[in-house]
Amino acid sequence: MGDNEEPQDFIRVSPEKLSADEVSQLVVSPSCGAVSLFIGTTRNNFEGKKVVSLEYEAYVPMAEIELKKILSDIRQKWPTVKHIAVHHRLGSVPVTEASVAIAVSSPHRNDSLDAVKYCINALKATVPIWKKEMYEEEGYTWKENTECFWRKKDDK
Amino acid sequence: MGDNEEPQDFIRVSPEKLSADEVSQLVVSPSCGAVSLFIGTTRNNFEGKKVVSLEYEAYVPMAEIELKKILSDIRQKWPTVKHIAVHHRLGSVPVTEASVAIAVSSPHRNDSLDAVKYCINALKATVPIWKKEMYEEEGYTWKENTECFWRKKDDK
Amino acid sequence: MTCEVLVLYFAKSSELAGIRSENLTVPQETTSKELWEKIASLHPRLRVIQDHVVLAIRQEYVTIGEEVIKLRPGDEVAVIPPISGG
Amino acid sequence: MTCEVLVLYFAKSSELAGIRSENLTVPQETTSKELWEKIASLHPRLRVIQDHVVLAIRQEYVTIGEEVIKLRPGDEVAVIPPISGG
Repeated sequence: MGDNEEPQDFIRVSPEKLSADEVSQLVVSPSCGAVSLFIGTTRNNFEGKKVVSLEYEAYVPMAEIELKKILSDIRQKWPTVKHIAVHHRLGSVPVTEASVAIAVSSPHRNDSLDAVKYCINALKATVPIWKKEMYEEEGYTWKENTECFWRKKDDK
Repeated sequence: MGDNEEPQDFIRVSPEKLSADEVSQLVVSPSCGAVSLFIGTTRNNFEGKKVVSLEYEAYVPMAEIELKKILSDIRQKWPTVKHIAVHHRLGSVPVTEASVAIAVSSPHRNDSLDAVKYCINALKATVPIWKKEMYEEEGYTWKENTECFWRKKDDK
Repeated sequence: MTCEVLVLYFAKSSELAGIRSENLTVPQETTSKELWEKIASLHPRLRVIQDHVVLAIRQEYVTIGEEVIKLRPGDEVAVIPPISGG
Repeated sequence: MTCEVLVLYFAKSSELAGIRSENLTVPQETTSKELWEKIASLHPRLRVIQDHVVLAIRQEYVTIGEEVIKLRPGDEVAVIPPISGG
């Protein structure tokens, strides 16, 4: 069947620009009928303030370790998942450009669709990456994901 | 906010090759933080038989009408969804190439993730498109989606 | 009262009928079952999909049954075997 | 017994401390709370994130509390404010 391909994980946390085609091509497999993707992009507004970019930084080696744990969890939960690619961009990400691109292949679609959703939720909860939102007027805010368990509960 | 952009629908049912970047770029929006995608690709096997390609045909004008209905349903169910692109390829689609590419943008990720899943499920249930699976050995099979309500229940 | 409609065949129905389209003269008021019987009597090989086929009249699905259908000259009637897009 | 570890600061914790990394001499056996107190006493502005910060010891999360931590020379200790990747 040409299906002796080993499942592969592709993790990248770097300043490189992201591409839907690139992550999609990394995971596509002859034995799979489905590729599901999630692309996180910079929004132009937050609570009425105009946003011009997001600035990302990471604890890179630990971010890679935490991503590997998530990918390992995905393989436990969805054993039919074939390849997984997670690319996270660092540095300045202007409005409409991508900060994160996730692609997952699987023989049938529900596994990759569910795995992508799990992956982005877990990434937001556990991977040591930070962004500040840069406003048009002036100033910035360090963001805090609601999924992060040690953030103060009363913060936005 | 630059958010006076009208939501747009992009539907294409044609022999053109599909690209994740193309549908992603169609839907990306300054007011959205999320683009979710699903890409359906040709698998190399079915029940032990080697598949070399899928051959698609469509009742094109009706397929476009049925896709418009699905997109309208998505906008009812997920009012924050911004742009939606559904591209379906016709003719011969070799192994690992894409037959369908769906992209949805939304301010927050859950809406586009859920909308993409709904879209591919609905497409399989209602859009008049057909494929036959071409086998390496010889012969072919007209496929029938399990989601299609008028298929015989005892068929695969 | 009869009228001429355009009947379209797709995928397996096209293979079984041996054609992709034809003009047929049909009653202006009929049921989808009568319409199917007319089509199937012209192309008896279509009987093999009888229990899993629907029609589309003017590009709207109509299941085969007793529902009354009004047809006008030039209307499209499509024979729709189980779909498999995606 | 003490040892020298590398303390890393990120995002808001780096802004508050005014540095991105430094070497610190710390007890080889301590609790994460004592370790945090040592770091916060050197950089009092870090107190503003006291209730929503965790540490990472050798790139593994450790919440601030009474858990005993064993440190070795050269270990990485990171001050991790709430994350916001994605």
